[in-house]
Amino acid sequence: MENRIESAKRIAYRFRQNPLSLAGLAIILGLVFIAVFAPYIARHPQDAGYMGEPAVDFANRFAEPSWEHPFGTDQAGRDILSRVIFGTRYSLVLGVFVLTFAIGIGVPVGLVAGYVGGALGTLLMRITDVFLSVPPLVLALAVAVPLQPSLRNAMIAIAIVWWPWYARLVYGEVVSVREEQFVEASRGIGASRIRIMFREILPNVLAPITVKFSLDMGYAILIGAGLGFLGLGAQPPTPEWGTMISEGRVYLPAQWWYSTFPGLAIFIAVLGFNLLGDGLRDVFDVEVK
Amino acid sequence: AGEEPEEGIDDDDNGNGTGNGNGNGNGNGEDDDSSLVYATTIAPSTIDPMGVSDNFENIYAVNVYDSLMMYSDDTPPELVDGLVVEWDVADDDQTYEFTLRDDATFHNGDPVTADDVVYSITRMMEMQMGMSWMWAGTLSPDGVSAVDETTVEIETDRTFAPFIFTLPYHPIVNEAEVEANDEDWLQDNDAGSGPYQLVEHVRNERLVLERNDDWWGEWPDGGDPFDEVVMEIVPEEGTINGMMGSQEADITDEWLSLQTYQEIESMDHASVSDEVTFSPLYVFMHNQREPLDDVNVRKAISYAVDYETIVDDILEGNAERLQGPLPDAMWGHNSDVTLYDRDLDQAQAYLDESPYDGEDIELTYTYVSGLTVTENIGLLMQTNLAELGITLELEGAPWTRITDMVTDPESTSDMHAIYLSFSYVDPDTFLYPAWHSDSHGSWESASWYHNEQVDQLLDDARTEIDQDARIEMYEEVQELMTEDAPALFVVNEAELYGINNRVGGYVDNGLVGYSKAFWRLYNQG
Amino acid sequence: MRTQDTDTSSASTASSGETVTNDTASDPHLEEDPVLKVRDLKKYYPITGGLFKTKVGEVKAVDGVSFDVRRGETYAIVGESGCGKTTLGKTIARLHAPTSGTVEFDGTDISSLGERELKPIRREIQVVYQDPTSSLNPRKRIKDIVAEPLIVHDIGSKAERSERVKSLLKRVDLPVDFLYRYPNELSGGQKQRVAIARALTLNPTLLVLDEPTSALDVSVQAKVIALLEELQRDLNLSYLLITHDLSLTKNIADRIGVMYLGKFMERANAAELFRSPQNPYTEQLLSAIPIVEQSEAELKPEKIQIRGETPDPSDPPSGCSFHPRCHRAIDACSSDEPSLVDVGADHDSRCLLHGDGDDSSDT
Amino acid sequence: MGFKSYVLRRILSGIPVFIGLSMLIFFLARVLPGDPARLALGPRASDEAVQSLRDQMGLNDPVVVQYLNYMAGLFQGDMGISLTTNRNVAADLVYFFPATFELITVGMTIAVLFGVPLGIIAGQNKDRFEDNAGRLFAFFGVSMPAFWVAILLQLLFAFYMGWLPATGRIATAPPRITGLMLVDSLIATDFAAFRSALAHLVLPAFTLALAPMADIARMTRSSFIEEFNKDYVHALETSGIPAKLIAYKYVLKSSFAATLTIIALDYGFLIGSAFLIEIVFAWPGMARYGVTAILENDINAIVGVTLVVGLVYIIANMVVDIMYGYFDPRVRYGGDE
Amino acid sequence: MSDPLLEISDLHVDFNTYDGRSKVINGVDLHVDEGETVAIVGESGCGKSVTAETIMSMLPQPPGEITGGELRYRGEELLGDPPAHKRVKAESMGMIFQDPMTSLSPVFTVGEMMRDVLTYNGKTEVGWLELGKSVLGRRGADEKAMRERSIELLDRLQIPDPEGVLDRYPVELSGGMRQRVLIAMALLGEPEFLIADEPTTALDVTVQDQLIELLREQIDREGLSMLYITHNLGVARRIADRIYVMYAGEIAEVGTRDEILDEPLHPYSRGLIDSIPKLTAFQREGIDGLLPDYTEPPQGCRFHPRCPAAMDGVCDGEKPPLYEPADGHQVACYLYDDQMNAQDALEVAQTEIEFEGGSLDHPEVSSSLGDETAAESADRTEMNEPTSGQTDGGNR
Ligand SMILES: Nc1ncnc2c1ncn2[C@@H]1O[C@H](COP(=O)(O)OP(=O)(O)OP(=O)(O)O)[C@@H](O)[C@H]1O
Ligand SMILES: Nc1ncnc2c1ncn2[C@@H]1O[C@H](COP(=O)(O)OP(=O)(O)OP(=O)(O)O)[C@@H](O)[C@H]1O
Ligand SMILES: [Mg+2]
Ligand SMILES: [Mg+2]
Repeated sequence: MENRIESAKRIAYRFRQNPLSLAGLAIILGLVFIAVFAPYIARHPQDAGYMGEPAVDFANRFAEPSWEHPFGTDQAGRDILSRVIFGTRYSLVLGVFVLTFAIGIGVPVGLVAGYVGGALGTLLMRITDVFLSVPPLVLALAVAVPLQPSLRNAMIAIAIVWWPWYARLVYGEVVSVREEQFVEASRGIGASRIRIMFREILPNVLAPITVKFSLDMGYAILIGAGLGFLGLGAQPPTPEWGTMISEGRVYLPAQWWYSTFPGLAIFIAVLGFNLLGDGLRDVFDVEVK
Repeated sequence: AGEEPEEGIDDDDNGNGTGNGNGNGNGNGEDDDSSLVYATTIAPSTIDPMGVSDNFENIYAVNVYDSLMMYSDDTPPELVDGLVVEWDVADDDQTYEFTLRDDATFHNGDPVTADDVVYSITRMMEMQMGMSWMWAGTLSPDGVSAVDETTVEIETDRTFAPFIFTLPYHPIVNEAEVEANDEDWLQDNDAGSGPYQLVEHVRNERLVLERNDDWWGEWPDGGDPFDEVVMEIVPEEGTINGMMGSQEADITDEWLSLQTYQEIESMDHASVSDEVTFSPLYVFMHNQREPLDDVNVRKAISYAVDYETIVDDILEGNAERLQGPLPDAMWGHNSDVTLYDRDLDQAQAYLDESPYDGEDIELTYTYVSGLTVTENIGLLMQTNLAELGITLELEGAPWTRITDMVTDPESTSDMHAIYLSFSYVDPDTFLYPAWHSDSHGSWESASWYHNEQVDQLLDDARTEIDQDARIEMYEEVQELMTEDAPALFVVNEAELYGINNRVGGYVDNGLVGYSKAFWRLYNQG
Repeated sequence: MRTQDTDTSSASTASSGETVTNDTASDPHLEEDPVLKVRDLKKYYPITGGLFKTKVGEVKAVDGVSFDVRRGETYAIVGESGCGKTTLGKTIARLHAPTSGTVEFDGTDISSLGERELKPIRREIQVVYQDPTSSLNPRKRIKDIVAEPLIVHDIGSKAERSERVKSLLKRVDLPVDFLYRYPNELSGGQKQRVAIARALTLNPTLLVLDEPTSALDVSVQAKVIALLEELQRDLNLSYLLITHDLSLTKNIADRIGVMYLGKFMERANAAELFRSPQNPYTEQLLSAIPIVEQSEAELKPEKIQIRGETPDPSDPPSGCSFHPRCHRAIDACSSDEPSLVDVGADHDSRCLLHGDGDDSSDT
Repeated sequence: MGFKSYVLRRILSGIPVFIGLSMLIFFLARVLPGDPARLALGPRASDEAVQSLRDQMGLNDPVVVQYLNYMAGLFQGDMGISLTTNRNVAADLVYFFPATFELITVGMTIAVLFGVPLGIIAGQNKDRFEDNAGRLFAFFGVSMPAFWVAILLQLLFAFYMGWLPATGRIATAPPRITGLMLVDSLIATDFAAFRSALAHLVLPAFTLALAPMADIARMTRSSFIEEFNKDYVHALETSGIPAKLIAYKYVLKSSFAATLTIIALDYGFLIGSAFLIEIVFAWPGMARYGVTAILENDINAIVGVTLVVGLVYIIANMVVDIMYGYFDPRVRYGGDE
Repeated sequence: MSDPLLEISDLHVDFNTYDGRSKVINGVDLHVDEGETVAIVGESGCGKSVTAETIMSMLPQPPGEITGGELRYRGEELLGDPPAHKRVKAESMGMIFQDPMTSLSPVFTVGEMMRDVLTYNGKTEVGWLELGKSVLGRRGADEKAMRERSIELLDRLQIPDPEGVLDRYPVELSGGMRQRVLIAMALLGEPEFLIADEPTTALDVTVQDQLIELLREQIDREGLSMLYITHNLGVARRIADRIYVMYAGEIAEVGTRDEILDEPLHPYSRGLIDSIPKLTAFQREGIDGLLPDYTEPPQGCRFHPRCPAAMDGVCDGEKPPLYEPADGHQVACYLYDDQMNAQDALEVAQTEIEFEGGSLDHPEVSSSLGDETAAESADRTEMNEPTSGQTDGGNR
């Protein structure tokens, strides 16, 4: 509809005001493209364990960056560039999974605590506070231990640590939206709590959630990589970036390329999400932590 | 030697690294030459001599504490006298009598007496920590008594042929001193009589040892022994590398990566010791689960692996093939058993003999996360087994999880890559815990191997005191086992240590603790 | 609006004289069979504080209010900010549960009904809020906003609903192509029309209008009021109009209740209230109205010197809560609490100057 | 509500959070696989030895009893024995905590000392070069994985340039008094040690500070700009107060209050990063102790470290909130939630 | 006549927004004489605040941009001379803002702010050392005198317990109190010219009444000149000597208070005044339509699309000049094209508007008082007529 186009134009305008966020969008689209078409982009997909085809070439270990291996090779002679390319998949999947889970839990909790309130709300927010009282990485470490290290478990651990942030964000938003008269108006019509929470309030807190989602994608990728780095995330030979840095660190400083390039990949991915998130923050004009 | 590091930013802080012993507060830091720095990534959990268990702790223990017997630096190592000048075993094969030397004194000046020995053994058996498991079922405090000042009698609870080989790991402490202080005292002080004494322990950073001039033993004659030994704990491998480069460190531990050793090797002033001794690497196969319960499948796999690449590329030559279950540095090794080599035709032939098709077989290979060599071997095996159509999945797991997994045949993985370590210099140390059915459920027996004949032979060898008879039994065991191929006998890895060329007298005989007998080292400039 | 004969008021003035009113059915001020019958309604908000957030007091936002709204009439509540007007409106619309007292709607006491039993009542009482921006969900289209009551009450098919929404938009003089707009694409006056349309969706009987025009520009305000008047006439709606604009009530209300700190200070027929305000507070309010045309000055009481501001409702003054600001205060005002006293036909006032209100029942 | 009451309430409110946290962590740790007793005794220990140790460690009691015992012990400074160091975790923490504390304190100080002025400069030059550069820096700062930055800095400044030590905390430690090398070396008037401690601190502390610095700069910038557009700025301007005074007295105080919340948040972030940084720089602190504990399933140590981290974070938040209340009286009065 | 204190001529202000350049202020002429209080009235968004912001040089630039015009204070042109503007503002001008909630720094006490105003008023620069001292809260030697002066002023503004108020934060004060504090702050600097932008809109009638009273008193006492912005015509009547009616960034009409309120000439002013519910009567028609879109303002008179008396081919041509039917009473409307006097013009306008719009049923302007009952009955008849077709939703 015309108005749709109008508001899309408005968003596009605000977005264009901020070239950095366009850069962010470009980076993320690039990452998604790379992740989806990794087998076609990577020159040595089997080096990243693609299709379960194992390929090691110990004779060609630690080749310096060259035309054939722009990022060099690792201790098993695998092409680091290909592995970094495939690593995109893990980081994106990790981010999306973690945040989907976190939003799936955190948003309803925040909605209920914020709108229904009462003893239940207080209890929920106290639980949330407890989770928030430990820095996320540290809590994720503690949660990851009993789960045993693997990429999947790292994702679960981070997700468990993450939902309270959404609960708190949504709670704060709900508490302010709750006072808006349209919520009361809806109640005055006889709408049920569920309807009010999900049909009236939720759409109004989507903007901050979206912004936080984008910013948190970067942060989740960072934490996932951190867990991988400490050996509690994806396990070798998974070409996960953090894990690769951790593996490569052993070979510093001689094989500097091993740790450097996966790190660069993390940096770019996180930067992309941060830039985009910041742009969205401007567009939606919300402040999220 | 002893030249200034090239990149010092100031006198007190020589470039990289968690400092070094040189500038230490002991007052003798000016003389670089007399100080030996052993740099390691591992920190001790305890330095109570009755609590020590790992290599680092044992290095500390053997250097600071004497024991009744010691090992020589030969390969294979031989038993030599420690605090003992004479020992004898009675006809019952269970009663040993030890005569102590009379010139040994503890670091505080007290003489070493038979009572101290009795106390030490009692303490060991009561604390139930560290190496005490060696004597479980063999020694009890009741059986130990002081006949006189210098004579100790030990009656073991059963006939246990390897007993005498275990004694080098039993440190003797000063009863009076230990009793006078609380439990924790031994963490910052020593109560030993050994060649070195503890002067400083900064937890997780360093142990500083000082030479004991009153030691009864002999110092090396090739040069000056080191007056001070600093055991520097440097958790970062890169730092150790740097310290070796700047000559802040003299000896490294064996846990560094190949690359680091390569770099050390390339240094003018340092080299890498790469003796192949007692680090056999096995890939256990689950003998009680399909399809690996079929000996043909196990053999097929044994023939499929590209051992050459493992030795040449993954380990860069720092290893030898393992022939049968026993490393050949151990006496009793049988060098006539089959040495599996890559032979795909053979492998296929064995597979054909089994009821399985390669494509049907899916296996999980579990290795200790962080151990790159085993990870790389897994990667290689993936490729190798794929040629038989077998799918191999890799799974890294932390060590604690692996020890948990193998307690139950259900949770034990199809394949486990595990290094066996030895404790005492006796074939029993490798064979009994790994292949005897009574040992099932431990990390050493992850193949759940069961062979009545082997069980019987291993039992007999334990109660036979006669060395030659024992050797015969062990050789048969090796034959039987190689035929059964319960595991891939992959390689015997060299233990690598970086070592500065100025350090003389260094011999790696692969023995826990004794491979770093600081009293045998000297500064050769 | 102004449907009853204005003459009755003057006729009954003489008969009721100085009798003290009772807030019961016998109170002549309170009619038989009104749409809405509010009796001694109270709404207290707890104040929490201290270390453990315990209740340390309460705000008596509405403190014993009684009045009736007749069918088709406009009853106005005026008073200063914070005096409890909104709370009163919301409590009546059962957006809040009352602390005590009753609210009878069409003969049913709705003051203690649960949410489920309330649902049918919700169709009858609708609220129009002060701020048109905040009262429309910014994430919904106009058609969905207006249709929401139908969906909630599960009325009609999709097509029927859409028809109804269109006719409602027409009813409030909005073009049909607004259906697909979002609230932020509308002007204030247009938004308020949408809010009114939504309130009308379920054919209510009573509209609570909480300052429906005070956020609008005057030129727009006039048109919205005209619309409300027209709707009232056409649909026989009853209005409870909450406002602080006395001039407005003079023009559109039938009867007026003047509220101060949760209580009525004066209740009267609109014309009567402006002709002869009895309560000093009403006098002050009237005197403070800024007038636009010179001609209005004639209709205002003498200029009165006003002091002070509304006191903290959680800690109201003793005696007559207005006494610290009252230009007629006497000594007794700080200790004795006045009650509503009948001062004329359909007119009562709460002031000690009217004589003692000893046996009043509305305390 | 007075300031004192606000402070008291804020402090008390930390207690249930801490108790909740202790429960969470404790029960989390109980589901760890592996028998701590066996881990303690090593793989070759006998079953009897393991059982007797289990009894001794109270591992055979119901979990609730274990928790209560643990909490009772906690108040007496007993946090159980670490499996890896064989010492009481409390003693270990006392030993390792100062190193981490020194690191994060210096890191946070750097972050604030650089972040706030950077933010102000950017905010005052909105949309000009300084601002754009600052924004870019902020994006880079928060996007770089700390452990990667650590490796890069190490490569550059330690391995290639050789300017700074790659790892460790100090060359020669002064006598331990506070456990803070900077302080201890000053107490011992050992300036060489002080320099060495400082040299060792530079890389890890800067690495740690980078992301919070960027974040603080960003927050300061935006709150500075936001505050500048507030009515009261105009009101003060028209009252004739000089612009500089408005900027650095009025606006700064208000915007700093907003920055404070981000500082509290970043403090948590920073503690988290310490777990990565201490590994790379071989910093002998609590975080590295914690990572070792985690890798070795050292339950008591894991619980202890997590609790201490939680406690530090709770206290940091508390301090920040109290400062917030001091800077912005609205918080005290509007008070809750 | 001597020079006016403040004079704006042909002011143009544009804003750059995403949907184009909006020409908000379009040739405003305005002056305030010494000792005079002038009100600007008009609906929300008509440009009142932008005008004030221009005078106080607080227009956000960008997006705002002054594209033309002059601003003279005591004859000194300020728009082209920012330093002079800054100086004049600091020395001679003061401002009272609309929202008392946000116009005081929330993090300093009232006393601290007042002290700074007294200490630094008129200074444009302050050294870092001095700044540091001020931040640390160092008290000067004249602290006591300042405090007394503040207390005296607060007292004059009828603030109870002025001593106590000095040590309190704005949050601890009620809205009316804050507004008084704001006035006190504006007066502290002893300005000679004051701008007040809707200072009482957020307040209750009684409080508003008190404040206007107080403000009047202070103005008279100090002999100040004031520009008072409001959309409440009743307030304008109480405070202003002269009133400017503003519509869509243009001055529609200007005259004395009584001229504007009792005899409005411009159709817009008349519509506006009629829309207000009054004690006498209340016209419910309002004005059709909305403020125009500033990016594409109507040609000619910006009001003509909504004007019931609009003349095709005239009103949509050139922007109407200011006609002056009566001395000092100026109106920008082509209805007053011929040089007639006010009374005649009014009558013409009356018929024109009735003719064109058909619904602008205004009681005789010149007749002093509408009979109440008559007005009421008029209401009633009015109401009985169908009101369909009236909509302010004409933005199509
Ligand atoms: N939810 C609430 N909790 C606590 N106190 C409240 C709540 N809502 C209102 N109050 C208090 O009750 C009193 C009356 O409030 P109410 O909103 O009814 O006043 P009002 O007359 O509508 O004022 P206004 O004209 O400003 O809208 C006020 O003192 C207010 O602070
Ligand atoms: N900073 C700005 N950026 C863009 N447009 C602006 C800005 N400030 C004002 N405007 C536009 O200028 C026009 C006039 O605004 P102004 O604030 O002067 O209105 P006003 O008459 O003061 O209204 P109100 O009575 O609501 O305060 C409005 O259309 C507004 O959108
Ligand atoms: Mg209200
Ligand atoms: Mg304005």
